[in-house]
Amino acid sequence: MALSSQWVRDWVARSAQHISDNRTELIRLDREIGDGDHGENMDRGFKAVSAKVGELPADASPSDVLKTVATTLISTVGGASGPLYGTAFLKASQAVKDHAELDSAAVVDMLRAARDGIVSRGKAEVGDKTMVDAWSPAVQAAEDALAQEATEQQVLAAAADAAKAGSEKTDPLIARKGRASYLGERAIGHRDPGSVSSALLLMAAAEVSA
Amino acid sequence: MALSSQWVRDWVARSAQHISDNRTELIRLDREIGDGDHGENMDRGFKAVSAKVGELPADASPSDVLKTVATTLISTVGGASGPLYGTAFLKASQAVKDHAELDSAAVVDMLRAARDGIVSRGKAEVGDKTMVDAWSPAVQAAEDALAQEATEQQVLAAAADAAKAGSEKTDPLIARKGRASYLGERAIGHRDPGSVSSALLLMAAAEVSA
Amino acid sequence: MKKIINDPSEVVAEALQGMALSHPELTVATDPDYIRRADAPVKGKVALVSGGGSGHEPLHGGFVGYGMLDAAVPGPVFTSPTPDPIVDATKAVDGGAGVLHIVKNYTGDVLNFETAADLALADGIEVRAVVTNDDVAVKDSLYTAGRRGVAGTVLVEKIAGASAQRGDDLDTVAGIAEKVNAQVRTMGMALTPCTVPHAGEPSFELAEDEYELGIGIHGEPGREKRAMEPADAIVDRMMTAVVEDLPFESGDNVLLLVNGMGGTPLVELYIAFRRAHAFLAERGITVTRSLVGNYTTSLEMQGFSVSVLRLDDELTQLWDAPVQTAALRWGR
Amino acid sequence: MKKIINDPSEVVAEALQGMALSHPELTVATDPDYIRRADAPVKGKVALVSGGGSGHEPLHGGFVGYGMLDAAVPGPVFTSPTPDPIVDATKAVDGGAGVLHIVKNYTGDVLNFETAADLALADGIEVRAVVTNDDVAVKDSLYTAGRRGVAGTVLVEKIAGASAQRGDDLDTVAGIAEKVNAQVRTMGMALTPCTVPHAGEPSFELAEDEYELGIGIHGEPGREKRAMEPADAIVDRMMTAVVEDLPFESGDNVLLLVNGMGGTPLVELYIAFRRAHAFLAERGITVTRSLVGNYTTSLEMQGFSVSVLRLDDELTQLWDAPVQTAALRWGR
Ligand SMILES: Nc1ncnc2c1ncn2[C@@H]1O[C@H](COP(=O)(O)OP(=O)(O)O)[C@@H](O)[C@H]1O
Ligand SMILES: Nc1ncnc2c1ncn2[C@@H]1O[C@H](COP(=O)(O)OP(=O)(O)O)[C@@H](O)[C@H]1O
Ligand SMILES: [Mg+2]
Ligand SMILES: [Mg+2]
Ligand SMILES: [Mg+2]
Ligand SMILES: [Mg+2]
Repeated sequence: MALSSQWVRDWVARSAQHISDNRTELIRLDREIGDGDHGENMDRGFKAVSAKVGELPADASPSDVLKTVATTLISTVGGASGPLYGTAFLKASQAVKDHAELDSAAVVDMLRAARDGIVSRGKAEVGDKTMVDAWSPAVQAAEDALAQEATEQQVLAAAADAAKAGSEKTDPLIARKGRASYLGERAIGHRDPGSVSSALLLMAAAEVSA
Repeated sequence: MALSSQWVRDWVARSAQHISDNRTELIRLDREIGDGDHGENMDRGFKAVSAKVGELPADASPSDVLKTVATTLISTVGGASGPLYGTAFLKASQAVKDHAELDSAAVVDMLRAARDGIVSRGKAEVGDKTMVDAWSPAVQAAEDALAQEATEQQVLAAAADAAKAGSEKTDPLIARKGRASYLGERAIGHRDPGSVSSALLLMAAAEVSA
Repeated sequence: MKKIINDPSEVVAEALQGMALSHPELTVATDPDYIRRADAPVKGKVALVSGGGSGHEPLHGGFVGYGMLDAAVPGPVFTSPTPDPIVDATKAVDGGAGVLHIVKNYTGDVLNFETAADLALADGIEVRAVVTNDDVAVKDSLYTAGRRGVAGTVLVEKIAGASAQRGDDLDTVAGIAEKVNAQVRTMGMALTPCTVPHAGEPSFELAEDEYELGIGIHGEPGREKRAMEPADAIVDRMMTAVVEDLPFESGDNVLLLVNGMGGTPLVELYIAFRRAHAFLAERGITVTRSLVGNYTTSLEMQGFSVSVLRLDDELTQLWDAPVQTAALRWGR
Repeated sequence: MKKIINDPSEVVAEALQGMALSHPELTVATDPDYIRRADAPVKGKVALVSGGGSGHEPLHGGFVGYGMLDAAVPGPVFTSPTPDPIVDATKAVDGGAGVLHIVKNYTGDVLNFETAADLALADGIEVRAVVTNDDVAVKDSLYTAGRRGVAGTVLVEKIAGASAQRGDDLDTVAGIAEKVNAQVRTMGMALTPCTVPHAGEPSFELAEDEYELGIGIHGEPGREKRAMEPADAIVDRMMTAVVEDLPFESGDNVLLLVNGMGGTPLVELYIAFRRAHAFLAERGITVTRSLVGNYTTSLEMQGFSVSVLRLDDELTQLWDAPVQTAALRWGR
């Protein structure tokens, strides 16, 4: 069953919950190879997003909700992840502009647009130890699922699983973008915090579509 | 046998040795209820005193040697203890001005003058938890010994024992002079560092007279 | 974690309130937060706006005033500000001659200032950006996010600020800022980590006999931990990296900045300055201007950085020009 | 202990060398050590000499210059200087109008400056001494060595320095210094101890959830350890002691100084300033002048003090008068 604008709202709420539950863990990860603020940044951002989305009119389209997510993240998160996630949701919003509901194809378009937004803004490639290492396999998995005529929920579940696996694969990498890139070999053995938060967001998306 | 100017030189050398051996302990005591520099101050001072006394002509009188000790301490120790010990040795030097050798009476005069110098300069009384708590019983014991017609060495041994006992008696006191006075009741249970260095100096005096 | 704070999430807001109360010559906007000269916009003058995460004080708020910045935009501790306050500050200080953004090279700062510049431009304000990247600790910058902007940023702000104050146009001010950035090199070290208030735990761990060489200013670990050694040996290691990088050469006149990371006593900074000065003298490089103190910090971190800036007559004159800010002041 | 030093016993000497290299406007004498204005003696001007143990930087060397001190005499870390350098400095800056010694009330400082004054007098120099004792943490001063001189000393030096600079005679300058000392009160606290280089170990111990209230500036323990609490509660406690002591009263105009102990980030000092300012406002006391920063430190100690000085028109004018020193500068 195609996903409604309520699904986007649920996604936001569940994301806020996951980020809040994992705030300390994200801070810890970012302290290891960054500056220790990722959990705080994301938690501040998604708390604001929850509030803003709650103020939207009942008839807001999926695209409208996603746009509010984008602008709120841009104006509350800061750091590197703020503009990157902001761009991701902005592009996602544009990708589903004319949809009252999202079918599997639209979901894939949305995810791909988000990933492309992050890449165009941050110039990171897969293997650079960033959130792209979660998003790119997620999009790939979603596309593969769509080719198998998967439901929306199956597409999102595939994306979430792939994001989680992609995030875990950042452990042995040397970073080439973001703060962790300053550490050289010392980044090896640590997971990229942005890839973890990305996997959390995609898990939330899958969960609320079930 | 009356004490010669060589005895004063030996006293200086032994004092420098004791202070150097107890530098860390004096620092520790001063850290507890002061500012942690007493061992360093005294060690710097007595190293300088040793050097200066070594430069004196062979025929320098006991008073001459004591005066060099005084001026060197004044110009190298600093802090509270520098002027106080400086004054002590200056007054001691004046007290034995005309003596080529020091008999028991002269030794007592010398110790009393030193104590009086400290008191006049620092205005501390017995029980104020300062070096006076070592010097005053030392002078008293020396006077008592003299009344019993003690030898110079017996006078000095009595003074040293009394100084050590007096120093130990500072443990339970609240300080009324010096930095420890700022601590109020928190000074209780700690020994006054200046009383310990005073006892070391008087022990050195007794040892080299044996 | 022990800090003189109330609520960790109110640290920046409350500090700004304190700053406003103690510096009537500054105007502090809240919601969104920025600090500007009370007399801004100065008509016809190019305006300078800088900003970035908080925790580097006095950078940047302490450098707002005559002859330096027109506004500073503080983000949360160690987190770049979002575009909104940058846009607001940019609009508030634009005197019609355009605005120069001075941005330290961190992904977050660059992206947020970029967005802000786009938005300001959409409102008809001419904005140029200079991205500072003086940190030589980051090697192989082709394979990283690029070199970091650290304490050299203060020198860029002072000298470009003097250029704007004397009436130079936006191209000229931006050109001078670029020139300073191109001629300055910095290297930092830390004896202790720092603790971000909302994180509550130290940013990295260091044994009692180790130091971190090549740290940035965000409590991030450096390039390597080394066994503790005397000040002179540490300074030589840092100065070698700095001097060889540009490279600085015999005959150069330079400004030498020894910058404390926040928790280092001034006596130690002077000891480091003494050796850095001798290091340069041994190579025929003359220190003609100097600055010693806490100018670009990492909260309470103990450590310091050395920056060397090659000077010519123009840069020297602009350095000497009057400046009147909370943290840097002379000639007025 | 980790410090940016070489030999612990050379800390002061090497720091002075660094200071000399970075401040050509100062003349640094070594053996014995003192720092003086390069243009001293200023003929006909009362000269101000201060000094005390090192480790409180920028106090006192950072306050040597136009409108403030003529010379500063640094002892070893936390140890008052001996009379010799005080006498030398006194002679070197006497411009024929007499010399004012500004001495913090510690037994060592008082005794060594006394001896120096006697010796200078014997050489025909007129010397007066003002002993500062602004620390309200020391109670029952009849039963102690008396109250300590702490951060309020900076205010005495600035204001008396301005009095001397405008040409007042020795009696007047000394009177103004006494007046400032009589009108200023200070209270300090620490989150962490500090480590004297030659001692090698921290000056006291504090648990992760405790602070020391009523510390001095020598790493000596305070009057009591307390459970950690929010900044506002700590400030209220300190301000209550300060305000009730003089007492400061509704209608007073005051200078409020929030002074860092060396290792406290500026953001935290501004947070403390914010509350101290509100505390005074609630009591009808107006902050007309303020100063926030590290001015009288205890090496790398984390903590701060608050000082309040009651102002009248004359003191305000003297505070505002130009000053040009390494650490305090305005109007020139
Ligand atoms: N250029 C980039 N492209 C994609 N992702 C990036 C890039 N730079 C940083 N990131 C992501 O941002 C995360 C850090 O975000 P955050 O800690 O909030 O910001 P900051 O690094 O400014 O403190 C990293 O873990 C990484 O996943
Ligand atoms: N007023 C005084 N009278 C006598 N002795 C004093 C007085 N003040 C301090 N002292 C002695 O000086 C000692 C401290 O000396 P020191 O640590 O060298 O100097 P400071 O206290 O200046 O750091 C104290 O332990 C005490 O015995
Ligand atoms: Mg981060
Ligand atoms: Mg002491
Ligand atoms: Mg950050
Ligand atoms: Mg001392």
